[in-house]
Amino acid sequence: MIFRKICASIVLLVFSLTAHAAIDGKLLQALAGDDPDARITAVNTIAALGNEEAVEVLTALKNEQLFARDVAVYLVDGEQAKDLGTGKMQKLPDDAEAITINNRLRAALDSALSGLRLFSPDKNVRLVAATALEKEATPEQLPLLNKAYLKENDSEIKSRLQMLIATANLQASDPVVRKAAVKALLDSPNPNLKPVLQKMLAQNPDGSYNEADASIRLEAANTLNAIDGRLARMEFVGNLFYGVSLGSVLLLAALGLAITFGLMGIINMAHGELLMIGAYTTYVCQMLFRKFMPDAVDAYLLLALPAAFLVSAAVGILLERTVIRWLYGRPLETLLCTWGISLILMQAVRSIFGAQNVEVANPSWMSGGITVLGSLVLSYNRIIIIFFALFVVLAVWLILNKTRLGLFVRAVTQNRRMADCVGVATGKIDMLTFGLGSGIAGLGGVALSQLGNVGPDLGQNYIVDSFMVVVLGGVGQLAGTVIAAFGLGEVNKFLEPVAGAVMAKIVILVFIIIFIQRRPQGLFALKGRSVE
Amino acid sequence: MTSYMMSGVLRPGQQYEGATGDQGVSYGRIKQEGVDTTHGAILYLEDIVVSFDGFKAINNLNLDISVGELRCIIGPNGAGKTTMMDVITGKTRPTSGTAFFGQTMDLTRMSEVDIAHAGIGRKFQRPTVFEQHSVFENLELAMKMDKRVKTTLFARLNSEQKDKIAAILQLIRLDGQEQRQAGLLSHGQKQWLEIGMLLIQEPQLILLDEPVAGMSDAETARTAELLNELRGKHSIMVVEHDMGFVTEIAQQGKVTVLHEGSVLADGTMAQVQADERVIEVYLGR
Amino acid sequence: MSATTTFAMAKGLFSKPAWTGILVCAVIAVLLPILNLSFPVGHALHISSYTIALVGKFMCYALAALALDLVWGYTGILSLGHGVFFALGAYAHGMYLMRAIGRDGVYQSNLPDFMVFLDWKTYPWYWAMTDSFWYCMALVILVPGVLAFIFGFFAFRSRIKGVYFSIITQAMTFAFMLLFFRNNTGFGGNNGFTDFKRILGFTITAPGTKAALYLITLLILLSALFLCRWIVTSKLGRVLQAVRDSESRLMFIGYNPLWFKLFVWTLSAILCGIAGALYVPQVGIINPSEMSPANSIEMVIWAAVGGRGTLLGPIIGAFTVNGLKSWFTAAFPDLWLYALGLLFILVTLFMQQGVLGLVSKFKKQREPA
Amino acid sequence: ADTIKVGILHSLSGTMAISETSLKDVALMTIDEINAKGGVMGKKLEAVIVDPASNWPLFAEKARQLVSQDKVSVVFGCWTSVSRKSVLPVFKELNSLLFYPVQYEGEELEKNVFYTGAAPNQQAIPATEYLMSKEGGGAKRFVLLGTDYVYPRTTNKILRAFLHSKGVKDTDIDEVYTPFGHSDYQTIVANIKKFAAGGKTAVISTINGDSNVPFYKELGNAGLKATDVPVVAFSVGEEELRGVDTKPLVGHLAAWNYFQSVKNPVNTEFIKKWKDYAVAKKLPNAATVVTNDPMEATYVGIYMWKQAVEKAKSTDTDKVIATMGGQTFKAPSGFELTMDKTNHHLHKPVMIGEIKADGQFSVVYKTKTPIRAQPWSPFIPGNEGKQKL
Amino acid sequence: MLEVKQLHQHYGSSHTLRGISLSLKKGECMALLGRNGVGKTSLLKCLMGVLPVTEGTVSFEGRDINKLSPHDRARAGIAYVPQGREIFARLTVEENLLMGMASLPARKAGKIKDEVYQLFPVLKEMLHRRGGDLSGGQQQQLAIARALLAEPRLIILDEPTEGIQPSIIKDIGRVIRLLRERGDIGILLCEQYFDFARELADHFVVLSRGEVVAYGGQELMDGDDVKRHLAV
Ligand SMILES: Nc1ncnc2c1ncn2[C@@H]1O[C@H](COP(=O)(O)OP(=O)(O)OP(=O)(O)O)[C@@H](O)[C@H]1O
Ligand SMILES: Nc1ncnc2c1ncn2[C@@H]1O[C@H](COP(=O)(O)OP(=O)(O)OP(=O)(O)O)[C@@H](O)[C@H]1O
Ligand SMILES: [Mg+2]
Ligand SMILES: [Mg+2]
Repeated sequence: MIFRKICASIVLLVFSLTAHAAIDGKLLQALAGDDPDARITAVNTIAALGNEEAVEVLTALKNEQLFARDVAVYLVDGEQAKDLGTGKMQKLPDDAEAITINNRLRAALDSALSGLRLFSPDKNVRLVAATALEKEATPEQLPLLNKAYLKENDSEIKSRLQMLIATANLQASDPVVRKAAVKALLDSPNPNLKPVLQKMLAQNPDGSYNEADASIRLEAANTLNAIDGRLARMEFVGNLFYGVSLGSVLLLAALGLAITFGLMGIINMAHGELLMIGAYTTYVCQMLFRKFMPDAVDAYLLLALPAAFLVSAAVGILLERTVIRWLYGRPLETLLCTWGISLILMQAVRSIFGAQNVEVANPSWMSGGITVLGSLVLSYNRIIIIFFALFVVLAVWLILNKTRLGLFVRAVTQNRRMADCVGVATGKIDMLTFGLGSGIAGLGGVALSQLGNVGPDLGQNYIVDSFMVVVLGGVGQLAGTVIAAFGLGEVNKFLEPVAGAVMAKIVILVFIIIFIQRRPQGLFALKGRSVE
Repeated sequence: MTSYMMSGVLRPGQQYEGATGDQGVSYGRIKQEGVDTTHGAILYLEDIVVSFDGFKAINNLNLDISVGELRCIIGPNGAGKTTMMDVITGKTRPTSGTAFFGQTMDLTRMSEVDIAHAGIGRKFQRPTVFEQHSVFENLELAMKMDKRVKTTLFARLNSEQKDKIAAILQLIRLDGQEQRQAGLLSHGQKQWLEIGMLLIQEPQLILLDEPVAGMSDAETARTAELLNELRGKHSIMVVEHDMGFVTEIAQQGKVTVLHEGSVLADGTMAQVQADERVIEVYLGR
Repeated sequence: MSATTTFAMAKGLFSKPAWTGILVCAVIAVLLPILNLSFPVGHALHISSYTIALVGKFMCYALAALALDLVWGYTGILSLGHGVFFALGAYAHGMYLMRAIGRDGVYQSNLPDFMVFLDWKTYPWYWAMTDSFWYCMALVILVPGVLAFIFGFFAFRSRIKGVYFSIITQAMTFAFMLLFFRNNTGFGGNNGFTDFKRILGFTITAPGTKAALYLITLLILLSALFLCRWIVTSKLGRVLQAVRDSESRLMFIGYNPLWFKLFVWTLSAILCGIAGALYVPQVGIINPSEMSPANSIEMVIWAAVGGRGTLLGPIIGAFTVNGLKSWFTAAFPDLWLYALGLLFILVTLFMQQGVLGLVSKFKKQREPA
Repeated sequence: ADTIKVGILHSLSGTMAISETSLKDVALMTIDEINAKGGVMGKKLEAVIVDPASNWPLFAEKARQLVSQDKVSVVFGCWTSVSRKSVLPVFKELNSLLFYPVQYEGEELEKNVFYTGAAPNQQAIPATEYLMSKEGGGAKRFVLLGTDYVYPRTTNKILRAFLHSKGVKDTDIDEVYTPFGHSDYQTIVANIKKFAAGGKTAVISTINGDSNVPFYKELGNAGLKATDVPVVAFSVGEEELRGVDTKPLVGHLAAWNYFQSVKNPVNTEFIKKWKDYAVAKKLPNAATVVTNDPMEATYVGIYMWKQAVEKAKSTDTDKVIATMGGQTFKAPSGFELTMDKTNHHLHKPVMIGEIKADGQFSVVYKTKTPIRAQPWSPFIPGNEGKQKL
Repeated sequence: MLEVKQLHQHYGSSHTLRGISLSLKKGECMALLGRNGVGKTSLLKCLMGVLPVTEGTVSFEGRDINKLSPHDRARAGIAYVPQGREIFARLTVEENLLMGMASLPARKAGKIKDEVYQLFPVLKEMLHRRGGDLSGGQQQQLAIARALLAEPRLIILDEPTEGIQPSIIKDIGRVIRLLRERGDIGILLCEQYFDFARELADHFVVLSRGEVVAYGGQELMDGDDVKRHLAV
């Protein structure tokens, strides 16, 4: 989205510039050539032109829209191609070859374009450009940065530019400038500064310091401390967030199971496959949008949510009516039976969609993230999923505790025969409950499709975790499930940096085992006679 | 391999969790003779409080039962009678207070198993038998004997034991039905079976929670007869709401009325029946 | 005990048709390797080594299923982690087999290849003495046994029951799997142990060795069956079933369920470990995926398909499920999961007592006629 | 018999089906193609397919079944190292042939196996060299990120030794492992970011299978672009990218010996054949099938075996092994590949590709000639004596 | 209103009920007597539809209800107090009471009538306690209350006085009498507590080994015939 904005504003930029000069053909050929160094030089030379054409050509190169044939270079835009030498529009010759770029060139292009964009009339473009430059503000860019700083009137961008200038000034030869730079950076959130500052503080083998001026060293140490402190805080907040995020994923994966297993007592080994069905439904919705409404493709999730709920619920209801209804009161048989179902569902997906993963793309409004505390990126998809999980929990809680249906569901799961005798159509309730649990699993599948792969094995990866969460929370305890999910998420995320991912997982499992020793009925154990 | 296991699992006379230190309820031995009843009482409950999330089901309860006594306990629904039995058998831990079996055994610190070993047997309010086992096996399991893993593994019934089971079967009128699965018995039959299991276990102190609930009047009379026979041989505590039955078995003995977790009144049946408070909260007019 | 009483006792273990069945199966099972060894390839009576290997492997599975049935079928403890005992037994034996490779490995070192590769100069302490076959055999019993004892002691003491127990066993096997996956744990990472050369000096691929391993497996399987049967028909067996149905009632008549549960649980783990130990040399590989939760669930499924709480059932189940799996994966490689899945569903719906239940149902129907 | 049986031993179910299914299909396509051209020595090939279901002991059982029951002359199969290790004893015992088409960690050389995938020096080391080059971004610090199993461990061990030899210090190397099926890469991506603050950093990923998607998604959302921290992967090819939204991944790299995007007539034909085959056999998602390195390696392997059989005039294992060495084949990668005379590995070109938005790779580097495999890496102590193999 | 004809029931191969016939009119109370294990509970379960009958018919208000499931019978106006209470252990007392109205349409099922609390004051005190935590007698009261809330036209009570303190037994007796006097409800009372039954019942039926061995009006209840069949 941001990208599109930039493009739009570049068009604006083009109109605002007055000078118009064609780019030297030699430069263009160098761009198309084989010599990487020459290409970089060409990029920088073109950028130095600072005109509309330069932006156009460099952007096109970055988007791989440039083609070359002999000495001619074409800019392809849709059906048409513009011969950059002559400026004529024409059809792209068949034997023209795309000019490819690699990371090095891409980086050069980025930095060149950012430099150019610092002068864009659009505030956002300038902001993005300033942020992009943060990574490598070098003394060479100083003139450019100073120029931009003087022209800038937006305070946020201005302060950012100031930081950039200070960063570039760290390597200045004048100690006064350096000192000012170090001081200015006291509030910088940029972790990339650390090595530079560390280098200033480092002692050479001969006892001399890289930074000769002791007072600057003092300031540098100060700044370094400030940055370290900020980083530590950021790491803590980061872990907290990661934990909540992991917890929400666990919760979504487990919530359906909390109903089918927790309430109904079905050891539902096919739960994972219901998640998978939800994820595949998302995929199908995306494909439908791509095919029929390519412009609105970002909205596919809005269709996917109800669709996944319905499809999974329908599959669940089908299973319940045909198979599971015969197994109430025989929980262990449900294990065997649903295991069989899970095998069949997995293979069915393999037959229909292939054994490979399918691609589910985040809608653009879910890609990227917000940056907080300087450089901690909280990605949108995770934030949205956290809120989604909370929303689903709330909905389930309301249904189970505030409606007559919920009361019936709980009654039937506790004493099926008596519920029947007081006039509850148990068959219908069973069907609806299992459908609800399956549908919720489908919703979980939609969320999972936004984070991980969508493939026939998707469910298998979550089934063990889901059972752990439900059991840890206490079977049949919705609140327990929620707390267990978030608890496990947090514990995991605070352990992982210390112990590594593998040991963290092992420790978590051991923790679960020990925890159950302490609380044999899970986190939210029911006490008293009613349990027997 | 098996013998290795066995010696690993069970050392004879092994102390185990919950057993109190020196008075030593040694595991696996039925220490019936070990109950120290020198002061004439077999069970003391002192200041027992049981509270469930703030609700005091038992509130400063004091009670003792002497050796060989048959004590009837009555009281309104929810007075805490069953909870008191839970405390005595170790199922529920009191919030405070002490419960002694004999002079030395602190019931509040013993496990259910130890308490059973020490010689307290119980019939539950709702009949609980091993539903998947036959009537015969139910009795076999309950029969007084060494109940450790190893001995159980090699246990074979001798003819004396078989006779004992047969006798009990006759007593509870389930002879001829000994091969039936206990779960298939009717409610009243299960009550009888449970009583049979209790008898064959030969405990010193018998706790009966509503033994005649769901029994026909004739059966009730028989049960009363049975209890009168047992009088003196065991110490017995009976909880019942059937006044006719209570009158029959209490005879001139003491009847205790519980109300809201503590003793409301005690005395002979005639005395309590005449007590205004008892009529008010329990008997009704 | 005199011979006759022993015999009488043995006779009492099973019903007459069951005895006949067991004997017939045992005789056939003994004949297989004999036919394999004594008739040349191509002869009508020749049984292929492949079949022998397959049946050998299935017998190990059957032993594991039998062990599981002892705790699940009779005591009502559903373990979703028996794979870990199986694998530990297998690893214990595997350690010996790795040592027995000697310097014939890829790096021609005294150490197993994976240790050379990790730059380990000596064996870590827990590999001490593993060059002794008998020490490893002791480990086969001790490691699963002790683990089960400790785990069971705490779990049963805390009165963990039902799914809570099942799930922590699953957590246990999962944790072990991850642990064994780590290269640094010292058990060959995810590759585990493989490429064994010899056992007690005999070449492991020699037909004679294979036949011997096969027969030993058969013998152990039968003995385990008799042992388990003897246990469940004893009074202890009835106590176990009482544990399953009403544990608290049992305590009030003076049995401590802790020790009873712990006894079968540990015994079951040991049997499962032995199954694993027999499995390694016959299959030729042991790696941590044996500890994956799915594998343990499969064991439960063998028992369920055959009919739980019957001892013979799980054995039949292990053979049926694995036999079908072997056949299906070759005959319909694309569709076999449908067939297997359907089988599980049908078994639950129409054969509540598993395959064995079906047999007795037929018998009952024929009887009155 | 008038047919020659060949076994195909790839998982069609379980966790590895995601990668191996298409290898089975390519093998069948190749066999069809050979049969259409008259078979081998005038006999038609008959494929025997089994499904070892991603279960390693089952691999051994199925291998034994193929060789001893079905009497196949050769087996094409396996993907993971452990599956190969599991079947090895069987092939040795029964003296039969296995063609293994996947890049692997080396440290193995068996008479009965021909390795048509890459050894570490044909993939990992050139890729790392590229990352250190000016063109590759001049990386100074490295995150070695892998799934916790033998291939990543070995590769990283080799790479660490290699990096040491290039003067990279241990403080500039971060080795991180995740469990199988790991799907939460938040912490790891955050750590990479932190590590990258210390200087130009590249990630060398040996993450296996399914875990790649969550990793790449996290990477994209955390805003780590290829221009900042390039990731080079050794297990991610066109097939894996089918399941990922590649737009945020543009510029990340993979090293292989073949890419679908390589332009040459052999490859054009290979791709066309495969696409036609997929449509004709109604494979799921036939419209979007792609080729990748292990598929090419399978294709090459089957043809080389055919040539060797024809040269030996027999399918006898020992005779075929004898004639295999020195076989050449014009492969879709555009090079003429040679089976080494001694070490059972192919000489292969090394290519490095950057991910494009359409899920294909643009080749940014390739070797001029095929490189000889070093199954015994010289970077592992103890292998010094084996370099001639 | 309730007609049972030639009802047979089997548990597997054991024949529990052997051709039972009885009929109950509106506004009447019938006592079902018999020793332990003669099949009283089984009969009531057959009437409620919990147990399948092997032969015979059950009709309610002229309608053959043999094929109806228990919940349909409940909706037709039959309420059941089972032996063993069958409380929803993990629902609160309040929810248990609400469940009593499950057979009623939602709009009528919102509020618990105060009469119930007058009859069983403990229930009001324990409204938010879980049903399973109650004492045995309290549970029994809850079970009766639950059945009354369904506004039934036929109420089936299986040993309702079991485990209940004498004063409340009297209260229950009063309620039953009240219901009977209202005249629009049929009551089928299975009781071991003979005196209690005798006071309330208009008719009685004595079962023995699954067969009706004696029946008649209240005046005959003290007869020897009955005594003989109830004696051991
Ligand atoms: N776990 C629990 N949580 C809350 N309240 C409880 C719990 N267990 C018992 N109670 C309450 O404690 C009180 C005493 O119960 P108890 O079962 O001991 O009564 P009782 O005297 O046996 O009554 P009854 O004659 O009806 O059997 C009751 O009010 C009951 O509701
Ligand atoms: N599920 C069952 N399977 C087989 N037989 C059963 C089953 N339930 C009860 N029976 C048998 O049916 C007979 C009648 O049982 P029922 O419960 O109806 O007796 P009851 O008259 O209600 O006795 P009680 O007064 O003791 O409650 C008894 O002999 C009992 O053993
Ligand atoms: Mg009570
Ligand atoms: Mg009854």
